[in-house]
Amino acid sequence: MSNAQVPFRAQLVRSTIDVSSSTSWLGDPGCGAVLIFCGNVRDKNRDQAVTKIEYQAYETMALAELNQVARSLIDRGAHRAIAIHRLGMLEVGETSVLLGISLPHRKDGFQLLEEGMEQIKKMVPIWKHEHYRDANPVWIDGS
Amino acid sequence: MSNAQVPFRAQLVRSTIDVSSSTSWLGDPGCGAVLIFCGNVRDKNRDQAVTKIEYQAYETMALAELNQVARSLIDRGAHRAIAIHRLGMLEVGETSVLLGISLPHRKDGFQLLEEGMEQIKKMVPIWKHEHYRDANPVWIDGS
Amino acid sequence: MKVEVLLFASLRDLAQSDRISVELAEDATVADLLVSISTQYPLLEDRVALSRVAVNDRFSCSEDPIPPGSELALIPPVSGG
Amino acid sequence: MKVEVLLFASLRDLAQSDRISVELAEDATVADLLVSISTQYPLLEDRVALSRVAVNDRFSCSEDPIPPGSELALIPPVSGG
Repeated sequence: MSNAQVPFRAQLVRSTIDVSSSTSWLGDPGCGAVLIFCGNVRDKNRDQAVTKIEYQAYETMALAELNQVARSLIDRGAHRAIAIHRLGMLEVGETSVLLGISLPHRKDGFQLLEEGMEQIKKMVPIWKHEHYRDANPVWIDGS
Repeated sequence: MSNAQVPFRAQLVRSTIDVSSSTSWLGDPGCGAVLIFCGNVRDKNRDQAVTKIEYQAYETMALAELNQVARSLIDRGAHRAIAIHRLGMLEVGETSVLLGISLPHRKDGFQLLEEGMEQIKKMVPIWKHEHYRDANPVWIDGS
Repeated sequence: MKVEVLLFASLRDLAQSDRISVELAEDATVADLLVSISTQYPLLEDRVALSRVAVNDRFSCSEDPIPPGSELALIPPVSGG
Repeated sequence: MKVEVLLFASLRDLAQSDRISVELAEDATVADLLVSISTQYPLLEDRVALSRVAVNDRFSCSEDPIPPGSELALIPPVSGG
């Protein structure tokens, strides 16, 4: 852990998520593997043409849960972990979530990254308000 | 496929691998998931302190094999794939290889990325010449 | 006692507010809170059935008590990421 | 016939050259090439045993023929990535 005291980081942001600064932060001389997942806004969902998506959060809890996801990745072998979620209105193609880890060897990284994303999808109180070309916006919250 | 005609790309480079330009290239309005693996030079291998690593390639074949890996990821569901390997002398912490894919949904992405890295590690004719703090450099080629 | 419950997403739109006020017995549990919301805000009932309750930024279980002064929130199935 | 074989990594250092010249029968296969390299360059023998042969930028099999004019390379276990 050379360039940060705490090996995990979580953020809620309202502007573009910068993948290269996350990649730099994940760098660690003891780590041969850096893995990054970006979730982007797709132009289609449930056969509807999506034009944009607004993300709303229960912010204090979302940040706590994102921190928890990042911390749990450290507990399971990552040397560094970063979880960032963007809020507000996003255009198609923009990144809504970034999850990144670094670890000594790549072997366990892929599954760890996947499990981290599953945790985010299940536990972090953030909701999409999808806007469509041909229909009224809909909250995606089990409705 | 909006911003490129060929959905896969392979490169051998001799300068810093830029993760953000790869991420941009991978962006596709139909893809909700972008996954990136970076292999970095570690400060240790086989209990030796590593100071730097030189990568040597059989260049024509390495490029052909990298292309083959990227193409096979498209065949197996990625909408875009990029494989970049750096050659020459790298310092600890620098990125030697980047493999990135984008696909509509994240579900199959993690395993696909892992399999792509396995292919690179097995098939692409590139070799490390590891330099150590306390010993002479060694070619890592089955010796 | 009277408690406030934070709302999000479709619940917020339905209630036309980011919070509701709910009357509860002093020793109410999380399960009692869900019943009380459905009774006092029938418009929300369908979605309450799908939702979890967070107490002070943490997911709770049905049998958990509701400590006075807690921050309470109704969490429908999340869709971030 | 006489063919050139490209060398890399430790093989290149051992041979002190990036290629070697090998005498082969006209109908030689990849397996024959490996035997001939070991015979004609005993210094490389140990590592040849671990190596594959690429013919025109592709990994070959032992029984493959060696078409005249092919680019040949000896590929020890790779370690890129």
